[in-house]
Amino acid sequence: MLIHMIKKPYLKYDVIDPACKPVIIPVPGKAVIFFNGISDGKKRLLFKAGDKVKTGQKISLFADSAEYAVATVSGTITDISPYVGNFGKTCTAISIDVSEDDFDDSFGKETAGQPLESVRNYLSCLPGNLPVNNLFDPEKKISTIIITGIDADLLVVTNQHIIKSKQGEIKRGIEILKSIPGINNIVIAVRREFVQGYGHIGAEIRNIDVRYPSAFPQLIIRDLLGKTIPAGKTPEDTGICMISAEAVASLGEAFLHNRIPTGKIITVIYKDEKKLVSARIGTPAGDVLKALNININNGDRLITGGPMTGSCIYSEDYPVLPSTDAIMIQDGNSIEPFSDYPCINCGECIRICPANVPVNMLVRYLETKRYQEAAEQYDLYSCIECGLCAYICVSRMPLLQYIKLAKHELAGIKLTEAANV
Amino acid sequence: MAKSVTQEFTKGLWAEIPPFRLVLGLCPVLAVTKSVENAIGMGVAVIFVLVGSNVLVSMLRKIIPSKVRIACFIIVVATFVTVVELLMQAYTYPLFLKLGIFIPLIVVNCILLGRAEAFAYKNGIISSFADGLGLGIGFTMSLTALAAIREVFGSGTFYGNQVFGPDFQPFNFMVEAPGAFVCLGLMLCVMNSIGKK
Amino acid sequence: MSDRKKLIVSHAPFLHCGSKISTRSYHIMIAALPAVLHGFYLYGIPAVGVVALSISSAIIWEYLINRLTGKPTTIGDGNAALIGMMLAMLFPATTPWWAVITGTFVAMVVGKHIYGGIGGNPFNPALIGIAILTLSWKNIFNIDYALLNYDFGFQAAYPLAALKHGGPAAVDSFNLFSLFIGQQTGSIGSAFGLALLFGGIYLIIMGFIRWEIPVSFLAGLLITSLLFHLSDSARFAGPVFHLLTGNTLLGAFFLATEDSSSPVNFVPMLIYGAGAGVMIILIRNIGGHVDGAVFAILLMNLANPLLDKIRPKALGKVGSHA
Amino acid sequence: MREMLKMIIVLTALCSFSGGLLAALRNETMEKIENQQLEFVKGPAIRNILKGSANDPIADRFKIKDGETEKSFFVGKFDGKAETVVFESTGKGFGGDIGLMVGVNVADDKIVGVGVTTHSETPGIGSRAQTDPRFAAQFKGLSLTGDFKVKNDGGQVDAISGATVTSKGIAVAVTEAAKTYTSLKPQLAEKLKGFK
Amino acid sequence: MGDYVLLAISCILINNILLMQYLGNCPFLGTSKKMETAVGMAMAVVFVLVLAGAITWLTEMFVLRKFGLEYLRTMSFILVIAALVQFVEMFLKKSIPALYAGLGIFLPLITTNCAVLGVCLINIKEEYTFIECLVSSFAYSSGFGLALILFAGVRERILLARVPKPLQDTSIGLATAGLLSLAFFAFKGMA
Ligand SMILES: Cc1cc2nc3c(=O)[nH]c(=O)nc-3n(C[C@H](O)[C@H](O)[C@H](O)COP(=O)(O)O)c2cc1C
Ligand SMILES: Cc1cc2nc3c(=O)[nH]c(=O)nc-3n(C[C@H](O)[C@H](O)[C@H](O)COP(=O)(O)O)c2cc1C
Ligand SMILES: Cc1cc2nc3c(=O)[nH]c(=O)nc-3n(C[C@H](O)[C@H](O)[C@H](O)COP(=O)(O)O)c2cc1C
Ligand SMILES: Cc1cc2nc3c(=O)[nH]c(=O)nc-3n(C[C@H](O)[C@H](O)[C@H](O)CO)c2cc1C
Ligand code: SF4
Ligand code: SF4
Ligand code: SF4
Ligand code: SF4
Ligand code: FES
Repeated sequence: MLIHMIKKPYLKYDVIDPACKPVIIPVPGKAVIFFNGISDGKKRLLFKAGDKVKTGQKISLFADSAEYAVATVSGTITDISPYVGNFGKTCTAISIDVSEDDFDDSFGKETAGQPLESVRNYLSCLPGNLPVNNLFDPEKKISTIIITGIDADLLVVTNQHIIKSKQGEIKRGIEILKSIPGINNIVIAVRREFVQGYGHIGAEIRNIDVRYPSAFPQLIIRDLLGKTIPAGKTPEDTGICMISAEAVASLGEAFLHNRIPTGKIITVIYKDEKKLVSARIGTPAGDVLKALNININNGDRLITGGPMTGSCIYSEDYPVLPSTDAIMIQDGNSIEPFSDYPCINCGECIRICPANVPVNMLVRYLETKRYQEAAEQYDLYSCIECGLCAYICVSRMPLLQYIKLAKHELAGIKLTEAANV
Repeated sequence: MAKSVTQEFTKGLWAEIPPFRLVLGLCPVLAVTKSVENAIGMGVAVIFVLVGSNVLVSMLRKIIPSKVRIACFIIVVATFVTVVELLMQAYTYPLFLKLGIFIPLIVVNCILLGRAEAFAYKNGIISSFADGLGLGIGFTMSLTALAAIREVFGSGTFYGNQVFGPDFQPFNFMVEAPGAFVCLGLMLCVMNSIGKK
Repeated sequence: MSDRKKLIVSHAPFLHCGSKISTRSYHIMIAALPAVLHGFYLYGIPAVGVVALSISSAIIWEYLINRLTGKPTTIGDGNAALIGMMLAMLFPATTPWWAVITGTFVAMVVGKHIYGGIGGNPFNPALIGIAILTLSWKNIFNIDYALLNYDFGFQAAYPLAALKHGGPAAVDSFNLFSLFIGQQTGSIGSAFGLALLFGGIYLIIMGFIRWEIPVSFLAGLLITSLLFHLSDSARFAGPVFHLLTGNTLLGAFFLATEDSSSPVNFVPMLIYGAGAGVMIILIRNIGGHVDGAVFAILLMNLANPLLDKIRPKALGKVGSHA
Repeated sequence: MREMLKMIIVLTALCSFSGGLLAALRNETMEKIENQQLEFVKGPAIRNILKGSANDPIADRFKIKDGETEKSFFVGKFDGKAETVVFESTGKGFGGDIGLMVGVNVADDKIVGVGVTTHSETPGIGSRAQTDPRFAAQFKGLSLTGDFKVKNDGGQVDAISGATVTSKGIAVAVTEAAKTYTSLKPQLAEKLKGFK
Repeated sequence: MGDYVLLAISCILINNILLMQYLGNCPFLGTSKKMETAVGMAMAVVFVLVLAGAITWLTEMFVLRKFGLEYLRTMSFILVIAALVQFVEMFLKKSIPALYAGLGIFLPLITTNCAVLGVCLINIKEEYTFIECLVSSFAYSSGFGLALILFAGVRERILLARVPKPLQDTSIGLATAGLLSLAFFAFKGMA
């Protein structure tokens, strides 16, 4: 108890049980794939309902865009419609009636000749979300790659599993990454417990602290590389690219098997339990839960991502995405509602914030919608969105939501300003 | 735009009653409202100066060149203030002592120059007179109301007369400096809530 | 689609540590309770009456203000009760009922609700209450005068008043240990130093107050009084005497630590606490009040917004920050 | 240029008008103001010292030249005899000069009372010299000759605690008064004789 | 020397011109909503008040007293101050533009400010010597500045609090000024 005098107790990352094996979720009857970007009604669509797709087939919806999605199942497209996510982000949902797997082999044919070209052309939707655009963007001048073998959020163990079980794939993936021109440093950030067997992998292996949120990109870069990313900038802006272990493993796997991987490892968090599953990208969340015999009731929360940074989804039809590391089900009875009390200035948030954000003052500005001052004087952009302040807040203010909203609003203001110039 | 003389007069009694609507000239309001007697004394002095300077400025408004108008206003106001000072010394000396430097400070009271500039310099003599009288009376009313509250609770008296029984121990805070600010602030709040309706 | 479930949609994070405002309030009240019970023991029924009236009237004022401003009722957070209790601890046991009610009214209205309620107040409401009352009714809050008709089994003069009027020679006869275990006169909650110290340590351990403020507070007080004492021991009493008398310990652990009016950053907390400690001694030794705690803390409350601008550089902040 | 001229003319005219008006008013009220000042500033102290006198001391005042300056003396009549006079003296206090009225009986040179008129001492500290009657009372009956000092300096005056500076200032004022009295006593006696 | 220090402490803290003598409230409430304006105003008042204190003292001693014109004090002081401010403004604009940029907008406000004229009158009323007059002018204006800056800090926070609508702005500002004044009672009787 005396620990309170000096430091509050802190939240720790879970370390995965070595015996843990993912449950394989059957291929769903209906799958949904998200395509980045929406139709403005004028563009000609290259696909339409009724078209057939094969597993691993590239789907480019618009003729004049380089964007593509990759079909993770075979079957018939039943619907193509816009989808609006959090903070008004938009994309297009492609629904597919699934039939027997039938593999498209264009990737396999291309890999042999120009491996890097084929990464670019086929692998931007890999499980784990390989940031293909950043890696190959000449503007960004990426020189360092950090492979995260630990998930940023609490309770999620997806990438720990990958690190432990997919050494071969990761080694192969690293070889490919190394061949990208300009890359001169690759670091793997993992828990110390998992470094055995990684002797000659061609990358530096570094330990990550168990204390949440040390697996956040900004903190990994600070702690492992001794660099700071200026507030409001991304790691890529400073030449560092963060890649999840799963993405690297998928990359390796794609080249080992000459086929685009489609299975996603997911940590399913339910009550006090946690299960690893492997599901096809595109599988509706409801199918995953059904396979695990988890019932979800009215008033529960269904969350993609972990407990600190995930987001709620409206329906069980929401599919597994390349970036879905976790699905969390929160019982309605255990939900602690946010309150509309004001900040009482207790200072807990100040002491817990890893980014030294003066949250007590910041929230006062955000509540009164003074976003500009919040950004200029109270370090809005230093926030790494770890959610600890809201976790600890005595007044139970929705602090993280305020912060995200402010950033969103400011981005909007900047856009309109740019448009008016 | 054009208002009747009556309107010019009555606006000072409620719609623009100083210092609540035009939040200026606060110092004397705080300083002289310890007692109703002081408040009324101050109010009368202000009425005199306000009416006098308004009328004089209005009379001279055609002659005063706009470049030196502020200097002229100051001279006019200062003249009337000095007249008040001399008269008070001659006839109501104790009150003069109680009000202290707040009598000469009427000169810088923002209401006076403000009125000369915003009203008298642009309007006729009759309207200016009505304007000055209305605002002056309004100001006196505000002072008196505030002073009444402070004196009754803070000293247990009204215009020097005992209000409560002999056992009453006055709530001294009201007549001390902090109480002056708090009372004025709360009174302003009351005025704001009434004004809204 | 027909069996679509109604799921709750809200925002991250989906966990909460479980802390609550009411928990804090009640723990602080529990921590203060031993000192109050000692007050009951010393002054009997009148003290019980003052405490009960103070807490209940504070709650009633809070309720009435909630109704008046059309806001949800907030008495459940315990803050009103806490303010009532803190105020009662500053009252002499002989405080008349109307002064108690006026005090809680002033504390709740002028101290707290004109700023929109909990968290907005720039000053500690309980201190605002007691300061305004002391300003108004000096005799009621003059401990010597107030407790004139009591018969204690120990030296009954109010130690700080004796010091002010008679100098250190007049307080030589006070046994420091007796002072520490509550054998002294004072306001209801301030006499029993031992209990206040334990209460404070309990709050620190439980994480309800930040150790920096009381520690620097007491350090500032001890060092300043020591310097005074060394410079002229015939005029200024020693540090331990100051530590154990008046509202020192109550102030250090329960009054200066009020959340809304105190800093939250490390360096500012140290300056704030030390500043209050130093001011108390300045007021006691060369100032006009008998006990400086109330005004010293109010003064530091005032400096709090400026002090709290000193803070560590935020992550990724380019350029320097004060 | 014309505008400039007009500005100057208007300003000058306004100033002279105002100056004239005020000068006239000033002359009108000068005497009244002087009376008022005596009445309200010095009056309370004078009347307090001469409590019970048959006449109005402020109306019955006269002036005597003391070197360069003129000093006012206020006469009190007791039992038909005009033997008591009150006059002002000053000493330096903590916040500035302290004005002190000293009343003396010309018959036996004894002080009949003192009272502070003007001062700028700290309220609650030095100002107690004016408000605490016990302080003034100690001078009553002393002979108005020689030096007055506070007890700390080996004198006869009990200082007000915490306001020794003020007390010393008053002691100096009484000492000054003694000097003035000693030097002007002949003229004083002369004037008082003419009093009925 | 010690006397001057005591005088200064008394003017800054114990008899603080704003909180204890009710002078200068309009700029106090008007410029305290933002820290930057508060600091600007505080500096401008110190600057002008020291000059004005000196110049009005000289006016009193060498003009008014000499010619028996004390009854024209109010008139002459206000004119002297107005002229001074005008002159300072012109001078700063030409010679020290950086300072002018900081203080410029506050200078005209000061002409009609009770604090400035009030302190000049107090200096005369208290019969200060020239040095004492300088000390008191500087100390009173610093006291004004101190109160203003402390107040601005508090006020920045109040602007963010959930103050009930009718109380917002000047109303809560005044009430808070009262509590500021209450806190300054800490210095009462300090010697
Ligand atoms: C809210 C409230 C405020 C009061 N304020 C005062 C006060 O300021 N002074 C006072 O002497 N009595 C005050 N009273 C007390 C009543 O006036 C009551 O008549 C008084 O206690 C007379 O009783 P006593 O003769 O025992 O003193 C107050 C009462 C209430 C309810
Ligand atoms: C209420 C009160 C009563 C006092 N009574 C006496 C007393 O009877 N005799 C005494 O010598 N000092 C008494 N003192 C102490 C004086 O204030 C002071 O310390 C002492 O006279 C020294 O005077 P000085 O402060 O002027 O140097 C009393 C103080 C107070 C506050
Ligand atoms: C703000 C202030 C006001 C003071 N006012 C007075 C005063 O009015 N009269 C006085 O004699 N001393 C005054 N003092 C001076 C101190 O009290 C000084 O220490 C005292 O006069 C020394 O004499 P003592 O032996 O009586 O304490 C004041 C000091 C300060 C700092
Ligand atoms: C040690 C301590 C003392 C407190 N004292 C007061 C107080 O005197 N007055 C008050 O209004 N709130 C006080 N609070 C309440 C605090 O600011 C906050 O409102 C509570 O934590 C929530 O009820 C205190 C809090 C703590 C931790
Ligand atoms: S269910 Fe959870 S704890 Fe058990 S083996 Fe799987 S991941 Fe590990
Ligand atoms: S986050 Fe989800 S909803 Fe938003 S654009 Fe990406 S895929 Fe679409
Ligand atoms: S979410 Fe809160 S605790 Fe985390 S970095 Fe942002 S402000 Fe700090
Ligand atoms: S934890 Fe919540 S209540 Fe406490 S200071 Fe931070 S925002 Fe305010
Ligand atoms: S009335 Fe004092 S500054 Fe305006």
